[in-house]
Amino acid sequence: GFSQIGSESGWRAAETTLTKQQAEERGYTLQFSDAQQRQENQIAAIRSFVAQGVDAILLAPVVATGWDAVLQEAKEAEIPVVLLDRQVDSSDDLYLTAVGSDLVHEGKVAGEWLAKEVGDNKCRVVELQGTTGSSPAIDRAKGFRDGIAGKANIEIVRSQTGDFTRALGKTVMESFLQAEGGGKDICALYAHNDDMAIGAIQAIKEAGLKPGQDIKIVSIDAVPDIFQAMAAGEANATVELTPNMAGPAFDALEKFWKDGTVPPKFIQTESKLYTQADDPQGEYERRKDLGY
Amino acid sequence: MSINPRLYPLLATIGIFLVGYLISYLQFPAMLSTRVIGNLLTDNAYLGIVAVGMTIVILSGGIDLSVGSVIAFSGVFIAVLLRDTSLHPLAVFALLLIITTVFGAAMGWLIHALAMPAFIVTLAGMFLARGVAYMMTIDSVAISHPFYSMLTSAYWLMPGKGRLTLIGVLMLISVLAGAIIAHRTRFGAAVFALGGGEQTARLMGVNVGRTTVLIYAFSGLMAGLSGIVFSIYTGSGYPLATVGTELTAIAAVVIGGTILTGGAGYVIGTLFGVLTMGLIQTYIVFDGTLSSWWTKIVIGLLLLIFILLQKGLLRLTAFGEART
Amino acid sequence: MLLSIRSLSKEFPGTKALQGVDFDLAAGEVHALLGENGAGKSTLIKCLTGAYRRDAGEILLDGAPIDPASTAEAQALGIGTVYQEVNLLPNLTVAQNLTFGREPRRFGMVDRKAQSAKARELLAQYGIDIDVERDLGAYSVAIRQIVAIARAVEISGKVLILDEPTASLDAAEVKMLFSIVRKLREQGLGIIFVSHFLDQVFELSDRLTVLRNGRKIVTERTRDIDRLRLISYMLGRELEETAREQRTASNSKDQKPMLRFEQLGCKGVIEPFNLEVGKGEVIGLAGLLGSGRTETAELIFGVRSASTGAAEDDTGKISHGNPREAIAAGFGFTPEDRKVDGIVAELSVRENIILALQARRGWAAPLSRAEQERLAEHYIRLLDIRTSSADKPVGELSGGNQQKVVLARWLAMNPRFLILDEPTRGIDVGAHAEILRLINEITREGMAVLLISSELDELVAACDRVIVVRDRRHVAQLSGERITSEAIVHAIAQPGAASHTEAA
Amino acid sequence: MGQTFRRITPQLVTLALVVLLVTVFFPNFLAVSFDGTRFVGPVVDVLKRSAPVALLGVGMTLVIATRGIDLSVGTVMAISGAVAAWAITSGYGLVGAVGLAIGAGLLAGLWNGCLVAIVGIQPIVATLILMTSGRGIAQLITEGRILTFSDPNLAFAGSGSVLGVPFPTILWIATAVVVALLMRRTALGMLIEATGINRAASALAGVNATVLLIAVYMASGFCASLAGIVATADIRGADANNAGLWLELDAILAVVIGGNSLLGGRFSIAGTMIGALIIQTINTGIMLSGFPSEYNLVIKAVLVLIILVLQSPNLAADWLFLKSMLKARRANVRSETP
Ligand SMILES: Nc1ncnc2c1ncn2[C@@H]1O[C@H](COP(=O)(O)OP(=O)(O)OP(=O)(O)O)[C@@H](O)[C@H]1O
Ligand SMILES: Nc1ncnc2c1ncn2[C@@H]1O[C@H](COP(=O)(O)OP(=O)(O)OP(=O)(O)O)[C@@H](O)[C@H]1O
Ligand SMILES: [Mg+2]
Ligand SMILES: [Mg+2]
Repeated sequence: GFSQIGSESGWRAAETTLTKQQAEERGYTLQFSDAQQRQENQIAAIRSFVAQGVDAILLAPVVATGWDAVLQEAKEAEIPVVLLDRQVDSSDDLYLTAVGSDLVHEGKVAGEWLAKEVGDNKCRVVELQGTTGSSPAIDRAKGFRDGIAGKANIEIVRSQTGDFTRALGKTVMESFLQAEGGGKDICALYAHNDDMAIGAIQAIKEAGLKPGQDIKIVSIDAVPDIFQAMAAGEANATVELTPNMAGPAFDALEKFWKDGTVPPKFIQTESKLYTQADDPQGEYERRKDLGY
Repeated sequence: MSINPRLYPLLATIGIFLVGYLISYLQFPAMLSTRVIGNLLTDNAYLGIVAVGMTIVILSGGIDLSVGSVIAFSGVFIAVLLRDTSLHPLAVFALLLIITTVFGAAMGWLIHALAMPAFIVTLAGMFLARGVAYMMTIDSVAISHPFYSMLTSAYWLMPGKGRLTLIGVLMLISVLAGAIIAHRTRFGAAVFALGGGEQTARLMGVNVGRTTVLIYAFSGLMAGLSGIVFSIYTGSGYPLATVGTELTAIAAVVIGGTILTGGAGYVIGTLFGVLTMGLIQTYIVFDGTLSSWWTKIVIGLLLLIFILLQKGLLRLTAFGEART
Repeated sequence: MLLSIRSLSKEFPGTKALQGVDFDLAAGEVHALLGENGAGKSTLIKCLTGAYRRDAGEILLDGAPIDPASTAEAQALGIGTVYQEVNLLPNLTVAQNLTFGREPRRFGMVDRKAQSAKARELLAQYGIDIDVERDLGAYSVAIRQIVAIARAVEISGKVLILDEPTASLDAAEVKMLFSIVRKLREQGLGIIFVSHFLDQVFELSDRLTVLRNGRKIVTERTRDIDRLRLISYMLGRELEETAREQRTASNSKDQKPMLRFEQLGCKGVIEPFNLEVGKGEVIGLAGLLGSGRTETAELIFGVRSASTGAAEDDTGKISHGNPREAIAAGFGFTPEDRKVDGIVAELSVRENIILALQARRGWAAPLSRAEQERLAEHYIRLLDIRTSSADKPVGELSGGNQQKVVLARWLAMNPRFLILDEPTRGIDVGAHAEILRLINEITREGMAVLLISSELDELVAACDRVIVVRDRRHVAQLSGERITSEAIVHAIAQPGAASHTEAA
Repeated sequence: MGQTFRRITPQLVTLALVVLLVTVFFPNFLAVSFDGTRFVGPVVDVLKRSAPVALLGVGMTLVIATRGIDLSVGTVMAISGAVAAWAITSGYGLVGAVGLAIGAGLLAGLWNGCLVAIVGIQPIVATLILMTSGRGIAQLITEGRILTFSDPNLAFAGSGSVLGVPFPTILWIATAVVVALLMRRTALGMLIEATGINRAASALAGVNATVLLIAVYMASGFCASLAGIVATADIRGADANNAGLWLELDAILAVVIGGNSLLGGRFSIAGTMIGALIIQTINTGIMLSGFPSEYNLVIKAVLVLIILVLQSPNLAADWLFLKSMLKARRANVRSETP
């Protein structure tokens, strides 16, 4: 059983595709359930999985809290649960392991990149946040601030939610540009995901500025389209969040079934930083068919 | 036959639910376990409770779009208060129910005093409740209180390992209470009267203002109660929770045979509407092959089929009635 | 005095509905309140029961000033009211409607059994035995009217107000109602009775008060006043009795009929019937409530689809399967329930009048504003529609004037066959005569009319031919000299009479 | 003309107040400059960004006038956007893409209209069905990702400008004007109002209510498809997951703030357009003012509530009452003084 959050972004669609691919390659039947962004649906789905008696449950939790009861039920039914890409607050004996990246770390990588990039120059940063209240938005904001901590020359002057969407990314960026002297006062943009960054790039171009030069752009996820932008010199850096969470998850499950090896509680995927130096065109070609 | 035609929509709803269940059972025999039935009640407890309030509102010819946000607010309120103060959960519950009831009453008052449509006033209420939830915390907050663990694990193990949980029972009690209020009190009669026509209701002696305030206060109360149940269900408070629940609740009420323009319907019907929605969800999970988008399409189509079946059934009975 | 009203005034935007009206009601009397359409009768009543807030004046009940802010308060004071437009809830059961607000309770909950028992008991006084657990909406207008009366009577401890209670009742029911009203009078209630049926006023009332244009004209003892003087009080002028004269014999006798309906019928609604309509002819439909007159009209106009039968004129078959086809075929129809099926309340008088015309022309060919205004002015003058302006929303007119607007809508279409379902219900004597005169006039120009009416006098005065409907069948036909009230009553009542008259 | 103006005066006053409020928090709000090719400034942004809500509002006004409601417009935006992006990437060309997208919108409207007018399902439920399942259809087309395209002609619909004015602005104003003229210069407006106020009576008067209802939902679908094309063109990609999400609520809000009754009947498209501008001014104002995002909803809710209270018909009656009372008192005083 695989309880997916929904399909709110291309990244998640890619994760779903890859999970299905992995299951197919390894010969498992995958019970897929889409929760339409709602925890209650996920809880209901897990309960149904338990009622159906599946062998293992993959869960991409929509929110960190509130899983104790249902994970307890799964545990009582002796079904191992693996968390994908997001964490939960529950005690860690309720699930087998969690595969994911560290959201705070991602933000920090982005922040550190910017700190290095601008050196000691003064830099006014605008931030496009994710959906208010979602854990990536909270953690990526925090990580970025950790990354630039101690650099008094870098200042976050405006931050507003872009809801992780391209359209709002563009809209909000337009108002940032208006508010900051037509964009002349902005030195860099930090977007919580690539989609918003791509929207913002269009806004910057339409305002007559050069994204990537006049305004440096760093974002997170590493979806194909951002590599295209990087190849065109319009974006500067992105931090990868791999959608292939299922691979390590199945590895862990297989080991567990074979000889009862209990995997570590957190299997961290790499948060690799890509810049224009990393052959963006090549990365684009590699990724574009992954179902993003 | 001496079945009162008033009952036809209700019977149609129940009939359709049973047929739906039968079909699911034939396809997935595992559907007929006490486990699935227990889950159906537990998973939909919060929806059932809020739908009871929504039924009363819709019976009166109104609508309450704020309930989803109020549930989210409730969860956040409880979680934050339990985290930051040493109040006992029961005290927090009481405080919360007072707040949500007053919130509902205030919306009812605005609707009446400003002669504004309920749709818009409660839409503003929807923004407001979620906005306040954001302001309390943007993070999801876990609730860890021994009393809560007790509530979560309060269930009765039915034969066949199904669990009849406290919140499931609470929903059934709410439905019962709602049914009594709607069908067995003078207030209920006033609600139906409003649904039949405000002008006429006024001429018949209904205190329209007071009734409107009470209706939305009741809906607020049920939304608060639903928030409590939801926080027990998930053990946390999260400002982004239950987005769009108001629409699910409305759909459940309508499937339950209540007429959206008000004045006709049964609270018991709403229970079956909720269970039908739950059934659709369960069916899709059991099926387990639908992609994200097909899930959405299929939910919509099943909704349509239920409504069409209901309409067809009613038309048939009305036809039979005309011929006798 | 049981109830005194002192210089009551009420103003609506653009209309002074009541100006300094005084009114007294003694215990144990039936006091008729009379006046033209729009005179302010309903407004006076609504001010009295708290449905409207008055602008000035005072109301004394048993000598003490009262100021009901809502109808609930008035009810608590013992004032029971039947409003002009039926004011019950079709979505509640008969029993719930009857006991609304005073439901019998046990342990704080409504006691359904006692409720139904009480409802049955109340209706029994009116000789009605129906399933009180059904929705009120399932019953006919007459039943609803009686339920409203029964409810008001039950509430009224001191004052009972009846605003045109008999508009949709037939003779037997009216008789029943009157006997109940007399009984209440003996018990010492004060009763206010509004009606446009002067016969009923003379039969029932002890005193009467006439309003005109929102002012009180006179209060007198009924037995001291005669009919003509009463009418001149109401209208402010003498009524020319032209309409009373027998209709000039129809000229269509020997001609080929303009329209022929053959075996038109619908299962369970009405038995198939034949109908021939001559140019310029007025055909009456008589029958008891629920006999199937409206259904006949609806079938012809395509509101209901017929299961059998066809229609033709001299050019051949015509289709009239829905109102639009019927209109295209030159039919017109004013429905009996003007509030539900007739007026478009928030649109202006002007727009209501041109609605059908515009619908026929299609959306792309709008009537010019000037043309609209000309039409509106024309019919407002022709039918004497009382409105402060042609742009007033029609819902703010008095009931009778709304009826005239609907009539104007169809006259503007100049159809060849106009169906009028109870066109004079709730219309005052002056307008009543006016409408009958109008029917006479339009038919002279060749329009044929199907007139449905519960008022036999009206049928007698206006029709060339009367068809009697009973139990959803057309059972008899009277024409020419044979049209008398007695003959119609006879045909309605007597199964045997049918063959007799048809043979004649 | 004068009448229309009087009708929307309260909305204009509200708009002025909201603009004033935003200017207090962001003094440069009214500054407009010309950068050589186009006008720039927050006001221009507002005029451009109100395009989706204003376009949806045009159709929504008509639907609401018939006593209906269309919850599916946001979803129809997503479908049309997806269709347009898919068509342009599959080489159907600009005309094909726009045509297909509009066709999709009309089809969606036809579906809604049939459910409402022929099957007789209540509008809110009928359109709820398309609202939930339609997004699935849109995702089916884009397969859940953002379907990007690079055709500059289609992109023009989102970010191009004519004589310095953003194209979306021109599009929504033109649509509103054309539809408003169509309604008032022909009899359509009155027939729609009549149907909304009393469908039974209108049908008896020969109004083809069924066709009119279907047409109105199709008009709504048409407007939604225009909005969808603009939204897609704007970001040069179809985002089936998020395009138009919850915009139906904003559109309904615009209709009501525009002074139209949700109970159908009399309607004013000009009012709705001002309503859309008010909403967008609030949205842009929130973004410009620099408050943290978590306050967005509360600010919006409070402002909307205040606007509703100010525009409430009851309050208007109270105003008139107060005014006439003052006048009466003054008259009394005058008559007593000599
Ligand atoms: N709600 C209202 N708004 C504006 N004007 C009104 C309203 N109700 C009544 N009027 C006006 O007040 C006047 C009196 O109306 P009212 O209904 O009292 O007449 P009525 O005597 O009952 O007539 P009828 O015999 O036709 O019932 C009419 O001119 C009518 O147009
Ligand atoms: N709204 C309604 N719903 C169901 N049945 C109705 C309704 N109105 C009338 N009926 C039924 O239809 C039948 C015909 O009623 P109706 O009063 O229309 O007859 P009619 O001959 O046209 O009499 P009249 O024109 O005097 O009212 C009655 O038996 C009544 O019970
Ligand atoms: Mg009257
Ligand atoms: Mg009739």
